[in-house]
Amino acid sequence: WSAAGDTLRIRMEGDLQTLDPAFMIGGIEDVMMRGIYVSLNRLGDLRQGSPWSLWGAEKLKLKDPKTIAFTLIDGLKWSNGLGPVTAEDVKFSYERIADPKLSSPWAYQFEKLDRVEVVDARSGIIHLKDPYQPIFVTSLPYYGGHIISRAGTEKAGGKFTTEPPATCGPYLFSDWQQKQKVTLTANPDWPGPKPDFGKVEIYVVADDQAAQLAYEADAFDYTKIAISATKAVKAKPPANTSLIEAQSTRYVWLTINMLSPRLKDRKVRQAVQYGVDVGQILTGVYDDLTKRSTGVVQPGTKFARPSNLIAAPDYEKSAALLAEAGVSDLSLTLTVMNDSIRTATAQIIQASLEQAGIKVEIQPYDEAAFWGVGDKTQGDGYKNIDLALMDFAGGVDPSENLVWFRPDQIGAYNWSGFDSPEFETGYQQLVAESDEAKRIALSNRMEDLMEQSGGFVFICHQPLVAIHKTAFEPVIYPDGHPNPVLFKKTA
Amino acid sequence: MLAYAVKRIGLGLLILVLVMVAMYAAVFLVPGDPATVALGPRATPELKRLLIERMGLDQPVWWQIVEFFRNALTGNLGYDVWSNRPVSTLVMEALPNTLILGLTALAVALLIGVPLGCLSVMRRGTAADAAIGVLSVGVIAVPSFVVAIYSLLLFAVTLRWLPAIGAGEAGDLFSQARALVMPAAAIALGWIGYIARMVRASMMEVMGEPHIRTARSFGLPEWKIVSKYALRIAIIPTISLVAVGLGSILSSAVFVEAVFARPGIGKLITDAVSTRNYPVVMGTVLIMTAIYVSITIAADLLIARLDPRVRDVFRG
Amino acid sequence: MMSSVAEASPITPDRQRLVLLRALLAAPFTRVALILVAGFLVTAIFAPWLAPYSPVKIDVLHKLQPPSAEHWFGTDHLGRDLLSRVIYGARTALTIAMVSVAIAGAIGLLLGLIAGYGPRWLDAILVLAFDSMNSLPMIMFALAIITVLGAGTGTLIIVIAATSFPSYARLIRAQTLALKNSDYILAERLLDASAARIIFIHLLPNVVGPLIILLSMDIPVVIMVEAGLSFLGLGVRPPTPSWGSILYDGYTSIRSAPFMVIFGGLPLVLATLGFTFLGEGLRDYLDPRLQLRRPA
Amino acid sequence: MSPLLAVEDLSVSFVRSSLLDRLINPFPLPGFNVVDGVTLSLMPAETLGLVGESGSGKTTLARTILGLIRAAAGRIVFEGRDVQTPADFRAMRRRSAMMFQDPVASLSPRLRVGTLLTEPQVIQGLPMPDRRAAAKALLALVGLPASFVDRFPHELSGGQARRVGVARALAMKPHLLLADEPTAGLDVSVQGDVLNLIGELKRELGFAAMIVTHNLAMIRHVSDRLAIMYLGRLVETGPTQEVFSAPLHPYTATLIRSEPIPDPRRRSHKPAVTGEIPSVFRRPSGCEFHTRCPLVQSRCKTEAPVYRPMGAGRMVRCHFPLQTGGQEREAVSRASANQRGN
Amino acid sequence: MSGALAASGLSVRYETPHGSVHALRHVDIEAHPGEVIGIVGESGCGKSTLVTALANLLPANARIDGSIRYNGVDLAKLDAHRQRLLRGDEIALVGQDPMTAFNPVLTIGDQLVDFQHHRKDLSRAQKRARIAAMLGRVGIADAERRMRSYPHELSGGMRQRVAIAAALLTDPGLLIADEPTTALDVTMEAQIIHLLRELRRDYNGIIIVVSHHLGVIAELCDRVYVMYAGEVVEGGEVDAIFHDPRHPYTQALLACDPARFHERLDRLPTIPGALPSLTQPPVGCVYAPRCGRGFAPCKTVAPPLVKLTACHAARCHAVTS
Ligand SMILES: Nc1ncnc2c1ncn2[C@@H]1O[C@H](COP(=O)(O)OP(=O)(O)OP(=O)(O)O)[C@@H](O)[C@H]1O
Ligand SMILES: Nc1ncnc2c1ncn2[C@@H]1O[C@H](COP(=O)(O)OP(=O)(O)OP(=O)(O)O)[C@@H](O)[C@H]1O
Ligand SMILES: [Mg+2]
Ligand SMILES: [Mg+2]
Repeated sequence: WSAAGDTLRIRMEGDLQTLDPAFMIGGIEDVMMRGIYVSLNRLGDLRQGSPWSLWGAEKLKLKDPKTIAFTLIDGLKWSNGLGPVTAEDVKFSYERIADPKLSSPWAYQFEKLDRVEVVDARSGIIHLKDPYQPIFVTSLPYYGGHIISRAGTEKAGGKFTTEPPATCGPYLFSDWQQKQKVTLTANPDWPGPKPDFGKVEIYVVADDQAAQLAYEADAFDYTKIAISATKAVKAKPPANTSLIEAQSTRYVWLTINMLSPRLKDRKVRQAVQYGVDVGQILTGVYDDLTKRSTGVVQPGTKFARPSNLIAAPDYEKSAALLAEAGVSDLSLTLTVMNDSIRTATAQIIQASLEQAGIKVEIQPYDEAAFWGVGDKTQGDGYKNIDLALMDFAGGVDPSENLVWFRPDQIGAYNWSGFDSPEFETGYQQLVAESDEAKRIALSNRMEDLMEQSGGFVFICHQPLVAIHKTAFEPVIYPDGHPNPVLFKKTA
Repeated sequence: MLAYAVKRIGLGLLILVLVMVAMYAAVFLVPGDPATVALGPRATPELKRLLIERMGLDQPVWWQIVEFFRNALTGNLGYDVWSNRPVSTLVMEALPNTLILGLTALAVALLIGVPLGCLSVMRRGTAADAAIGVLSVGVIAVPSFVVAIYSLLLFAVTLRWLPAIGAGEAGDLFSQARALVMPAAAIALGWIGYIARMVRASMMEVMGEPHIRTARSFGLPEWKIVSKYALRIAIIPTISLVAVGLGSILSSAVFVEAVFARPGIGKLITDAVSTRNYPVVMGTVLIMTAIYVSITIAADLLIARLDPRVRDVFRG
Repeated sequence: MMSSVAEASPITPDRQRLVLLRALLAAPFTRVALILVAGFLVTAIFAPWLAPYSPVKIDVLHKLQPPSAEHWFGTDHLGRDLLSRVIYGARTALTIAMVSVAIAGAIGLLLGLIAGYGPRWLDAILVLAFDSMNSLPMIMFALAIITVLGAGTGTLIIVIAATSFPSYARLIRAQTLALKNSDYILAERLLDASAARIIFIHLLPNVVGPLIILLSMDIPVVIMVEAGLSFLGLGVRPPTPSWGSILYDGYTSIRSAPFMVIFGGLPLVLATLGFTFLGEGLRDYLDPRLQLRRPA
Repeated sequence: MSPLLAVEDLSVSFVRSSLLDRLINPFPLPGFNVVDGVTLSLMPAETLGLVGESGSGKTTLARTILGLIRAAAGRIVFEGRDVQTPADFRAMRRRSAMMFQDPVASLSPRLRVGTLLTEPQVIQGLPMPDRRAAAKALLALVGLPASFVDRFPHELSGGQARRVGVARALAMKPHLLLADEPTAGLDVSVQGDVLNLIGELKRELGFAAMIVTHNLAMIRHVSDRLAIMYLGRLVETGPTQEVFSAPLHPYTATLIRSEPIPDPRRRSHKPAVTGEIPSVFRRPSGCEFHTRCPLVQSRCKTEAPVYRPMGAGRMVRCHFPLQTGGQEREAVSRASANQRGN
Repeated sequence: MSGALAASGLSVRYETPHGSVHALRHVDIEAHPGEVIGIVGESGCGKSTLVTALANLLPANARIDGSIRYNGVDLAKLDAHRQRLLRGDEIALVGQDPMTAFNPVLTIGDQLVDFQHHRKDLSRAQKRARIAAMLGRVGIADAERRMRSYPHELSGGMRQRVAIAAALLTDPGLLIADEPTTALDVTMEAQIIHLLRELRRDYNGIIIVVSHHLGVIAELCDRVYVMYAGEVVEGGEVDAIFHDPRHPYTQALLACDPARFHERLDRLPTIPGALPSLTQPPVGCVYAPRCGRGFAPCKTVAPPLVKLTACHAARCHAVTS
């Protein structure tokens, strides 16, 4: 019934859609895939800075910036009697996802992959087109890095969704009740270290309030909770419960669109930058559970920029800039998704810009419609956005977060219309560079460019709050989702 | 009777077609695509296109509609854009939960609401009537999520009598029934008030009719007059109301289903709409409309059973 | 000429109306309902004078404060005064409800009359359209309208009006059908009255009474629909206060600050009581079957 | 002199099956004739009484004549012209008027008496400098106080509403008045009032009237001719006095005998007729009255009698009219002797 | 069981938003077993109010004064439960409108079984057998099938006969028929009158027949009360009322009936003037404003009930015994 036993019950916000790593949708499915598939390496808990370590490989080495050698651990075996897991399978998995013909959304993770060379049954060499430092933390331990069975997949016609032809991870996918529950049971053939729990039940509960109540009613052992509930839980935690407070990789910023006719003038954009009181957002929306971000890179990590250029609101400066630009009665719309956190943030932005003399009207959209607003394939609407409150789930490596602001992303995800050649070259250098100091300098410079353009107000990286039974210690990946395989019972 | 049935079914089919046409028009208007919703910035243009093609949205709208109905005729409602599972399977997994929930809630609401309505008619003008009135109208306005959350707190967290979430273990009727209690109650509460009020109103009307005076003039006891002579007639408008209500319960149970994490049609359809998973939207709407239409037909037949005057119209 | 019939009763229409009002006020429930409704209307109209604070003044340092002398209803998740928001929310809620119900009522009235009095084929088409509208899923419909028109109070009113007019139209149609062959309509046809004249002068005033009652009883229902749409994020544009959005905001902090749901929900409950009992009172006194009998 | 109104072989049927029914069902229910083969005529300034029991189709016939219900067969001739198209009916309606069975219900309930009274003129587009004054003049004409202009129909008593109905009907000086049960639901005294009023106006304006009723006691005083209807068919017509003194059709005879007499000394001891009134839905075979006729013969059950002239402007639909054969006369007098008391 | 009925000083007023409607004022009537009493008067004069008061079925807005003694018991003093027990057992009421008197969704048989609920000694089958017998007596053929019919499947005349049968089933001591034939056609009216007359022969209770149709009253009743504007203005043996009416109203009423004239009249006789308002009834004689023979005290002093013979009385200043 509880974590003290052999069953671990964790709650996720949504149901799985597909178990094909190439097409999986979100972290939710990855939680299951982390159990049923194997990747060459794995990450540690984000609170420890997510260090990577070996997992499905007994050896994984960067031989030179463009070649990585690996050897699979011995005894990995496919379910369904498809034999041992081989380097051939690794080659198939990586090259499949990188193949543009497959149109995998995750292809970019293997953008730099040239090919995988099979050396023998268990070892091979990954050849990159260009040096790509981040591969160990961005690609290999995640979805894209999960190894699937070549024989099985080919037999299934090259694609599958919810019924993987074969798995090889520590758990077997044993039961699925749609939109309710997924059950994983220990794989008896798993050669690696035996996970602490023989059975993992993953419950689908979309609503945070309900999930917290269900946790308190002992329906599961691990759940994320609403940010707004954190204070109360901290003050009076449920019995035998620990609270996890961390920063997720999801970064939030305010887009100021320089393509908008109202914001063509950089001074006007800067006026907006000076007019947003981020501190109020942190307090009002995030209960001060998170710090202000200095860019898209998570604060407190080594790549983080030391500080924002405009670190505090300055309404006078803002007004002065407007006057300088000869603009009065500035009235802007703020495009925002319609959930409670985002609209609360928008309202604070609205209120603080009001103080700077800028009128803001909030325009909420449902998620799907929101993305359509800035999509150039839907027409010229993207040039008309004034302000947009945006957030992306980022990665560990700065390149993963900076990639969306390249010039070619204008009209896709770069809603600021930020078009900087220096940023583009910087990006190319950043992914090729292996020297960490240089990479830090590069990424900081790129964030400076962003801020100077007047196109961005960096707000924060969203906090991650979860509660779990003290009987075990969870491991959470930087994407905010747990890896149940690595949960450790506390003695 | 047969002619009537054929006519009603024909009309029902027409409604289905119209609803689906309207749905396709809405899809045409509503922006957004599943890939972007699901993947945000990771959605590549190629993938978007792939999914749009998979959903057939690149075809002319009229063609999509024709295709949809052609497939629907063969029992194929399309495929989930991501998992590629047949929509009919998705619906069939969610539908029983919702139907059971909706029917239980309605049954509870009727079992409590109708007697309450009768009681307030029998005690009309007294404090009991007033109390029932205020309670039943007041309860209509209490949002079901409030009921849901507080009953969760009480019965699941504090007392631990009932499971907090889910629809119960598959195949275990007892656990399913236990899981049904709170969500059904949360939905039923407002309906109790609504039905009590409705029954009272139509009963008051009936009580003024001459045949009630006839029954009185024969000294029949008041409870018998209310429960047999008046209720048979007064319940008729309530049936139409409940029929329409069941339709709306099925799709509006979303909040309650969300709080109790019960997989159901309401959630299926809202999720599908918000993720622009159009095949699921279309298939589900088709089935829900068909159910809605059938419920109204069933209600009409039930009314015909209860009211011989109407019955004769059908015979004719 | 002939023996003229003496005037039997001195009841003038105006006096009758007065009498009606007095009768309406005599029923205790209706009196309370009238007070409630009037109270809400006054609150809505005089919100700026009644509200102690600005409803949009954010004060993140004092968010989710429980009720106190300073903030009678406490503060919301952004530190705004809840009482002020509830007061201004009455304005939004009542505006949306009354305007959308009025629009839906007007459309329903017109289409219902046309369906009921017009030719059979037109009736068939309209009824089919009403039924189809009724079975359309609200969210999809709301989304479609909202994306075309943009979120906001106006759109919300359109969404609600568009989804609720079919049931009014059906009611009016049924009534029109019942009246269509009534003697006075036949009499008018014999006088060669045009269809428009019959519809607007003779049918309309006779079907509109029950509709108004129904509309008044539907006002709280619409307020709840607005609340429901707020939940789906399709409600009014923030930071406009509305009872629906207050409830929605309250839900997210229902554990830590239950007073938000309570104070957000209470006016809704009271408004429901007020409008429902007012409608019922009106019905009891206006229903032709209960029409005050003319004393001999 | 040519008749003002002639109705020839008029039938009205209410179709019971809908269009869709007929599409689907190869054997649809036949429509049933509520009015069946009615032939009658009305001279200018004449008063015709149309008498029959409830449901015999009197109202339907009157409404059909004015085109409110479409006839299934037959011809309507008004002032010598065939009335066929809607335009014909409209022209006819301008020269005729109708009083409805229910006086209050035929007045639009939300309009005031003043408005109602002047509606005909407004619709016809007649110039009317002062609507209120015109209404008051009309009220005076029918003997109602001028203050009634502001009343609503439901504030009128039955008799008062009747008077308003008369004023409305006669406002346009019609040539023909169709009065459907003009005294139903009225007390005897008020009934007298209304009939006297109609009679007086008739003498003044010279219109012809068809008065539909089932009140024999009343109609004998106001009509020149009588038409008796049974189950949608005319069974007898003739001058009023003659019909009353010597009815030809057994049904007419029973009707006259059934009327209770307000004199306790002349109680009738047996009902003149027994049995239920059949419905038009299931019209009896042969003569439709055979199920209740005291003089029924076997021929009556199978063969439908034709409507034939009996001299002196009388018509009858009966195989064995009461005056003709000696045998029948005897039978009837015997029957009468049994049924009349004292 | 049957006994005498006597109402004395009976007044009923209805409270309405317009004020009180004095629908019945100081009415005295009596009836003895075996008698058929007629109540006649113009529409709205309070006939239904009177008999409804007798059956204790007045609507909620009615206020009643005076006493109704049935079989020596004052009905007004009984509690609600005892009154209910009396209804449908001792007192039965046949309503004005046969079309709406029965519940439309229950079969005739079902309702008639329920109406015999006082007969706890009978089984359901026995009750049905009684119904069948009674339906036969009121001239409804095929009783078994009719019991399974719904009200709308019967014609108006049949429904009225079923209503009478229902009343008779309870063996009432007092049978009230409020306008039993008004809604029917002449031929059917004659049939119902005949039926009631037949029933009288072996029925030993009181029958009260209400009608505004003088012919019906003349055909059926032993004694008649004439009502005008809420008052009984004259009462007496049927022959006396029709052949020796004393009250000017009775005389005028009889004179107005066109059925009394066999020769065609050019002008029908009428009573000039209109009914007085029952909200503010005249202080003096209610008929004074319309009375041709009125003299000074009529307008101010309410006339006394003048006893003319043993059972003939009129409320008029002009009559003398
Ligand atoms: N619109 C209609 N549809 C179907 N049947 C109808 C319709 N109108 C009348 N009838 C039927 O036609 C028959 C004749 O009706 P009508 O009203 O003409 O009779 P009536 O002689 O005027 O009777 P009454 O004396 O009761 O007014 C009745 O059986 C009635 O039920
Ligand atoms: N419930 C009531 N409330 C108010 N007034 C009423 C009520 N019932 C009857 N009246 C009035 O009381 C008076 C007497 O009505 P009642 O029904 O007794 O007359 P009636 O002689 O039976 O008339 P009718 O011949 O039309 O049946 C009428 O003026 C009527 O309007
Ligand atoms: Mg008629
Ligand atoms: Mg009466």
